[in-house]
Amino acid sequence: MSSPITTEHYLVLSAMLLLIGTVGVLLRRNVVVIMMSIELILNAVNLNLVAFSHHLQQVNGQIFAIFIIVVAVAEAAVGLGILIALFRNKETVLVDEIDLLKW
Amino acid sequence: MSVFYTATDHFVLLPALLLALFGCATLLFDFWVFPDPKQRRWLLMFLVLGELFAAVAYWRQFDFLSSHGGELTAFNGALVVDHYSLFFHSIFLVTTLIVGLMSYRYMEVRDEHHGEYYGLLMLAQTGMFFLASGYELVTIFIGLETMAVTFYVLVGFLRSDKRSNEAALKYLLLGGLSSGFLAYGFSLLYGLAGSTKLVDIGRMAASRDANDPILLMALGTTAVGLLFKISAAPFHMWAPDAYEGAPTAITAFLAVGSKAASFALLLRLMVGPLGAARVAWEPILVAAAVLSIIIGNLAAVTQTNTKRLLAYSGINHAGYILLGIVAGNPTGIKGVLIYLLVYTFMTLGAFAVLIALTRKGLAGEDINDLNGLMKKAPGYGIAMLIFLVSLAGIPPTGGFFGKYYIFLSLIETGHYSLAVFAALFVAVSVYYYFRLIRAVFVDTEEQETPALSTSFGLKVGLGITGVMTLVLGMYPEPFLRLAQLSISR
Amino acid sequence: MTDIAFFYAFAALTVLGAILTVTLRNAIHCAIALIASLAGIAGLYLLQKAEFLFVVQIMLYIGGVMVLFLFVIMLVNLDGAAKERQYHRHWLAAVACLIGTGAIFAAFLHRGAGSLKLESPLPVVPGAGNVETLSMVLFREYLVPFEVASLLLLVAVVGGVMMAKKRID
Amino acid sequence: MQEHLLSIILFTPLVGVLVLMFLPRSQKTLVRLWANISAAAGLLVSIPLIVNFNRNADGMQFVERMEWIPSLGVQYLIGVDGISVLMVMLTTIMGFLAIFSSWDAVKDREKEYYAMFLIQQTGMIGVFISMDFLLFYVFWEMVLVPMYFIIGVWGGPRKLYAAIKFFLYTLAGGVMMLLGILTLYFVHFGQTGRYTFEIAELMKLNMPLGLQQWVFWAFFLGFAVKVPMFPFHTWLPDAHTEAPTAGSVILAAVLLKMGTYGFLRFSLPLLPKASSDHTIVTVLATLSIIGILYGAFVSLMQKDWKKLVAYSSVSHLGFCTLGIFALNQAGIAGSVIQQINHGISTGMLFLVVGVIYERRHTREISEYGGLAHVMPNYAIVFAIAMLSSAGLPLLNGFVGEFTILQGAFDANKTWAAFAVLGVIFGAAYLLWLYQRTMLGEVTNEKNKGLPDLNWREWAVFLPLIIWAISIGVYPKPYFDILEKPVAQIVHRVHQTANTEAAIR
Amino acid sequence: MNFLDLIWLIPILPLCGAAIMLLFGRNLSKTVVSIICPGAVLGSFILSLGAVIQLAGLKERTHQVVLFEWLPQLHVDFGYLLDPLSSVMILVVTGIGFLIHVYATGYMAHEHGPRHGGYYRFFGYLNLFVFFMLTLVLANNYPLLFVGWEGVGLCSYLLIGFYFHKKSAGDAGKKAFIVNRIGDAGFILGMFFLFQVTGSLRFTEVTDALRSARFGPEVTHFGILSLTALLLFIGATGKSAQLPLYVWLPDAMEGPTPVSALIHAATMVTAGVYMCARSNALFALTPETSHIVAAVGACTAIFAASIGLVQNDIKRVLAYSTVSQLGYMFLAVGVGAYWVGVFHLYTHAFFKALLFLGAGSVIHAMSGEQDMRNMGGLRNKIPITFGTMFIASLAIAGIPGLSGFFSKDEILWQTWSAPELGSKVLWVVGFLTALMTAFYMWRLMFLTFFGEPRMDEKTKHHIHESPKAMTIPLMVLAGGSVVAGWIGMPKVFGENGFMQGLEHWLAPVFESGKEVAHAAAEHGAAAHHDTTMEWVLMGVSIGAALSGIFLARHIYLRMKAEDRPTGGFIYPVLLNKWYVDELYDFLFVNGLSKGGGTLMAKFDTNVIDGGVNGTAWLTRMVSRISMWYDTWIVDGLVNLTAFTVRALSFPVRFLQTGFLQSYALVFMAGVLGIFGYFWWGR
Repeated sequence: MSSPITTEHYLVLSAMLLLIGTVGVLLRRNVVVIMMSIELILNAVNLNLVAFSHHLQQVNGQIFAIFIIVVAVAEAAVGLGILIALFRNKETVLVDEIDLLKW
Repeated sequence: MSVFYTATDHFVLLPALLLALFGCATLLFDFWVFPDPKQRRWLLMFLVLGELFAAVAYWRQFDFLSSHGGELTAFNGALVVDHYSLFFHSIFLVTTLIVGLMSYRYMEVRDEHHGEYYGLLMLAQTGMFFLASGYELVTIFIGLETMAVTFYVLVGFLRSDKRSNEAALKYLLLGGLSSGFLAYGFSLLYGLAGSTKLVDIGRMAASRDANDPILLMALGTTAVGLLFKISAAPFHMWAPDAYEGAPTAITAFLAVGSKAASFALLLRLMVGPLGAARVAWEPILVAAAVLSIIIGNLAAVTQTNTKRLLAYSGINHAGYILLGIVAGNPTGIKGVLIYLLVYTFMTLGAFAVLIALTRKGLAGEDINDLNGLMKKAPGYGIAMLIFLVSLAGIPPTGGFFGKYYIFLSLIETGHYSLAVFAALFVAVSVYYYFRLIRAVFVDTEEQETPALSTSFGLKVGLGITGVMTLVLGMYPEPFLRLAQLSISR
Repeated sequence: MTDIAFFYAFAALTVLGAILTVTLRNAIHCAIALIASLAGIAGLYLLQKAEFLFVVQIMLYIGGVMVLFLFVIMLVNLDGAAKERQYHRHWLAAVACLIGTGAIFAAFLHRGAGSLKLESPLPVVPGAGNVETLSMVLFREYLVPFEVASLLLLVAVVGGVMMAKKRID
Repeated sequence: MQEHLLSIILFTPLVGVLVLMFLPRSQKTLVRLWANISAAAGLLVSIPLIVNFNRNADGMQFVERMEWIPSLGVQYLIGVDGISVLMVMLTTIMGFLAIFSSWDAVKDREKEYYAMFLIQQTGMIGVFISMDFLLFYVFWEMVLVPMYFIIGVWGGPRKLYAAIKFFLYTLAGGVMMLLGILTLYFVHFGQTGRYTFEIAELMKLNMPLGLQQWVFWAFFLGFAVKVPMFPFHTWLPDAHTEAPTAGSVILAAVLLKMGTYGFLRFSLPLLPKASSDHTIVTVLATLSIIGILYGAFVSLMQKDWKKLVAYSSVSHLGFCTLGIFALNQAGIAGSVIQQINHGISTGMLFLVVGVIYERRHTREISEYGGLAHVMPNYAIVFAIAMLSSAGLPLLNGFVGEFTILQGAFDANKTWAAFAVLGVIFGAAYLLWLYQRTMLGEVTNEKNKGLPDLNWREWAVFLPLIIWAISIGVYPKPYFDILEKPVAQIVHRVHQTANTEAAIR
Repeated sequence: MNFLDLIWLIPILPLCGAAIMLLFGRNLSKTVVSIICPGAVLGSFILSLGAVIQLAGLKERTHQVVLFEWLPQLHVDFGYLLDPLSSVMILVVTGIGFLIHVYATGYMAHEHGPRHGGYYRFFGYLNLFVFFMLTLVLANNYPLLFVGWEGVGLCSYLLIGFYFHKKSAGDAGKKAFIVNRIGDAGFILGMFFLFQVTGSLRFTEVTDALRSARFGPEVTHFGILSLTALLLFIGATGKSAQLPLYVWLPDAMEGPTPVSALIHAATMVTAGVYMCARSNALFALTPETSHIVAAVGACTAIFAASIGLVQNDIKRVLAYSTVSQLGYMFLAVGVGAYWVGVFHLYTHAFFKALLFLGAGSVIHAMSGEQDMRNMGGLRNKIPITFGTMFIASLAIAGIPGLSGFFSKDEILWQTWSAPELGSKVLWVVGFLTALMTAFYMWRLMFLTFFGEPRMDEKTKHHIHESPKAMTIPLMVLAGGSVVAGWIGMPKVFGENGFMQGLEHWLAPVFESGKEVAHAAAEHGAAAHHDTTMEWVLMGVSIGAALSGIFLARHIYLRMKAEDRPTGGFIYPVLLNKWYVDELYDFLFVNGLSKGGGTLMAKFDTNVIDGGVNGTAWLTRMVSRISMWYDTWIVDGLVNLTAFTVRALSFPVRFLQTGFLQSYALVFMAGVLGIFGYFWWGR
């Protein structure tokens, strides 16, 4: 079976997703959106893994992807917890207003 | 495939199991038994006990390796215990123990003394375990993330302190970004090798051209993720902020434990499986090392916050350690190990003094807060002197031997210009370390401040680190042997 | 051919959703766009015979994580934030940097297109279903990470709770 | 006892520090007393060394060898030859006098002060007796820290600047030297397959000239900063000026000698080809001569008493290095003797400044004048110190300078001609200083009632004066003790140069 | 008692005296001091006398005592050598030294420093000086000679600056020391050359080596030996105040008068002559250098004498006179007549010491006044002083029968008869100097002792003859000034063991000089026996002396009443009445303010002193530049580095803006960097 959709297609898509995620991290001021962007990046990784997994006819990649999801979940949970704690103290979710620590 | 879970597996995993067990137990006990913050000091006993058990387990492993030689692999090669990993495990163990010992008074002062704290310390250590012992990408990654996520929490542990929140958030967001890159790199490595095992990846890297674009992509993104963890420039930006905002004990833990664990991984990856691609990564590490040394030193020069200063100093040290990896020969690797060992003690010690400075209503983070320390508490003053002199790399302290090994390896491998560069920046670093020394010894306190917040644990920690810093400088032989043992396969 | 159609459809959904996630003003809209994107990815999983992952993506990610996000968004009340400037001040530099990175990534992928070719296409192993194979491999080869993941989640729970809970004392 | 004599000498001050740490801070007299006892003990235990030293034997004596870091090939290897013996004696004597002279001068934080001096004492002795390069380096750097504190805590108004400047300069040089050491280490490994830092082993190396030159310059940076040779000297006036009296004394008398000692012990024997290389010798000699003249010129213009003395050190040390790079028996032997002389005379000059500084708390030359009326004994002591520094015959300075000049003359007549000019200027700035401070009318009211030297000050000066005169009148024992080791160095340098020439 | 083996004790005795004075002198009474110090010198004198007498009995007339090895690198001992030359010197030093010590006990009786310590210290220094001087002359090698050489310089410094509360005294002392040091530099280099050529620095060995070795012209004619000799001579010019390094000596008169007598007339300043005489073997080998020595000596002689013509300070006249007489000695050495140089040294010691002591006595009587214009008519008030100084003045002027005549005449004769081309010119110079010497000395005498008293009433009232302690040495020296020359009479007076005693005595030391001189030119030897010429020249020089004296008498005794109605002396008036000769005319034609002598004096202050000051200024400039260089360039570079580090620190620090996304941007820049490197760098 030679599908015209090759692994490279997925790689390109993954790279695009990675880039878009990075764009979000770099540009958006809203912390929540930045966290979502990180989710995007991790999903890009997953896309890669699944594509390779398919390519190699293995399931190892998929298992890796599951772990990535776990990590994403954990980071999101902790991140949102931290955000709430911060929000309690500072009443803002805009990153460029969070600049007590500098220089 | 027939045997699912062997005795070897158990033997290898045992320390991690113990740590996790005691960590979880601490979490549980905190909920049930110690409602009063004062009593929570007892939870430290869990940590100490856990570490003791783990130490015994490590000792058994060491014993086994010494008699049988080689290494132990477990879980189909997912975990490895060799002298190398044991070396790092002991660093983690000592670090966690000392951080635990010197924490409780500090956390009480900061009104955030919770049982979770000790549990999280141990869970972070468990994560580190997998960084040093993991021999498979998924294990490594999940270990790394366990450590990282724990640190996010720990950095933000002072919930009511805006700075702590901010530090945690910054660390988390940048950490997430870097984890993404690291994971991306790992995924490419997996795709190229068709396996997540480092052995296969090594085979793959050896068989492929070093200029293979996908391999380079994998290498680049992996390097980014790891350089971030060791806070090497230009991926260091989180460090000063996270260090400053975090509770000082956690800063120490972050500066030492996290960095050592990441170096354990970086060294294992770069010199082991990716060693074949040395031509590709060496210039990157050189650049990162040089940048780290420059930025770490320059930024520290005018710094007035001690924790930030030590953060920059940590960046600088990361640069030096990277140079050992750049040299890459046995001397260099031994140098990395010795340097990390020394770095552990001297940095922990320096932070211990800072912890003692943190009193009710006094952050103790400004350089001026060190003023007159020698008069106020000569023991602490002398200890600080030892640590700072060691950080500056002046004999007869351990710091000298760390730097010495780095120079040694650079010269041995013909990196003369790097050696000269590194040597020159030693002088720059002296400039700011001695500013601290000057504060401790020469300057006088302007107004009377409350007594230092010391505790038995802190004193023990200070004693261990101080003595070890000196011993490493005056009689490093046993440790050199250990390092030698660690790199011999 | 359906493969192609589905691929491009899901890919479009994914990319579009992603773009919207990072551009939309209102955080809730962003979250919804992200859900769309994640759904697209889930579809792509399906295309690649990763059924288990498909389910995980839908249930855990879209059902769990995103709800968490939405919950937080509600909690911290981002209405004010939505009216603010959305992009960082140094957006130009960031964009330049990103374009550069993107270009280089593209170049690398383009150049490396051939290097992924396997010597011989692997035979498709029929046999056991995806979930079954997955579990076999997971519990045999990835037992350690699996256990550690539980620790990770424990930390996340403890940490999340600890961070989010109000101070009592 | 005999076989561990050097270790005993080395660690006596350190033991003193250990005990000192347990003395109560408030018992100031006790602290002082104990520090003096420790220093005196350090001096006493070093006397058997000079008594039992066999001046007719080749090579090292009192050698002690112990593995220290076997995996690096580092040993605890100490021993002395004639040069080292003299340096050790200089250290113990000057160290004791420096501590003794601080009795009244230091009034706060005595405990730390004396501890620093004693630690430094160990470091300095260690430098002079280490026969293992790494051990040497460890001691070399170890000396820096106490000196930093001595200047930085008990110094003058700009003490911190001076202290860190001192530290940075010497450290930067030292690190470069370390790189040189490591290069040698690896070359040795490459040639013999054995890792060692033992100097005797490293001397067996056969290195090509190019490599030797590189290593030489690395060493040069380390030693030249310490000496200090001409372009690296600027830390010295600051450090000297700001240091407390005893600190200046030790700095001038012993610390600077570490640099010249380094040249003698390491640069010349280990890198004979580079050391006899025409370009290097010319550069070094030129720098020395510039240093001689430059130090003298700058001294002429100083308004600060102590700074003047400090700059005079630059000039005198120029003689020492010139003697070394004359590369002949007279030059090197003269250089070593001049190093001791400089220790004595400049030490005395700093003590002289210290005496008056203690009374008046200013070092501006213009503040003084006519002190000879008020303090006649002081004036006599100062005169002797000044004359010994200016190289008046029958005092110590002459013997050294003259022998160095002879060596320089043998090596190159032009050098001698220029160096002789330094003798002239040397007299000029010192006499002018003497005239401005001691002679004339007492112009400043504040100087009218100054007390003359007390017995403790006399006790410090008297041994130095006697020493100065004894060297000036009968320097033969010093030459005798130096003959063998210097001959060895000269032989080594010239042998290599000759074989080199023969091959060409 | 074997005095010869005790010669080491000769210098040690004064050293002990000095040590006692400097260590314990504060607690001793003046009487004790006055006994110990002259006593020590007297002891030395007795020892010297004994040793010299025993030396005469020895066959080879040299004796060495080596105490211990001193500078092994140069194979130099701490050893003493007694031979005819040094025997003359030690007798002069101890003998005249003793007299001056005795004189000083009287002279310094009222003079002590602001604190009462001055007296003992003065004698301590004086004894120390004698020690060094004896070391100088007794040394058996050059470096040890140099010890004394430097030591006497030091004592000179200390004694000139004895009135250290006077700034001028301190300045003068410093000047003396530094100018001497310049000479010393030459001396040191000269020694090294000598060591290189001969392989030794012991006098005996050097002399043997130079005499036995056959040096080619490449080393003797403008060669290395010429250079060596020249360098040694430069050393001598410094110590013996020759052109151009003489400037310190007139200033040195700031010191107490006994010091001037002892150091700046009788002993120390002659050390250069002694050293050149000691090195006669070397100078004999190097004719060019000898010419230079002779020329410099002659020039100095006339130059200093011309300045002496117009000086008003009594001690300054004597100082220039000393310089001038030293020039004579070098003239003698330069023409190869070494023994004559030593002869003049020896006679000069007597009469010049006497003149200084007499001047001291005058000053003593005048309550410290030194300007001759304020003196006059003292001869009756202080007759002993006058009498003795009268004898000395006759001696220095060259009146036959007195010591100065014999030595000076011998110098002029030796110059005339020297084989070299320019010797006649040198003779003319020497002759003119003799004329001027007589003139200025007698000018001094007439202004001081004759004519009307010109001092104010108060001073006049105080005038009194000096105490015995001062007058007795004067008388002894006066005796010496008369008879000292009798052992060196010209051969034309008849050859006789006693009359040419000195020449014979010194012959072993200088035989080489003669040898070479004889070998170099036979006709010179022939000229030596031209007795007629010798008589003629003797007559000419006597005439010069007499005319000088009478000229002075005319001007300063006779003309005074007529031509100085207002009390000031105006030379144009003198000039209009008396046209004497070209020199006289030239010297006084435009009066004192524009006179030639003044010109010379001006030259002295502006050019020579200016040169010294200019050097000082240059030195100051150089040192200022050096310091500037130090602070701004060397330090500046370092500070610049430090500043750069600090300056760079800020941008690096402020990169840390606190904004998360800036961090992420840097992060991405790093990523871009890595991939950029991968793409382009590889």
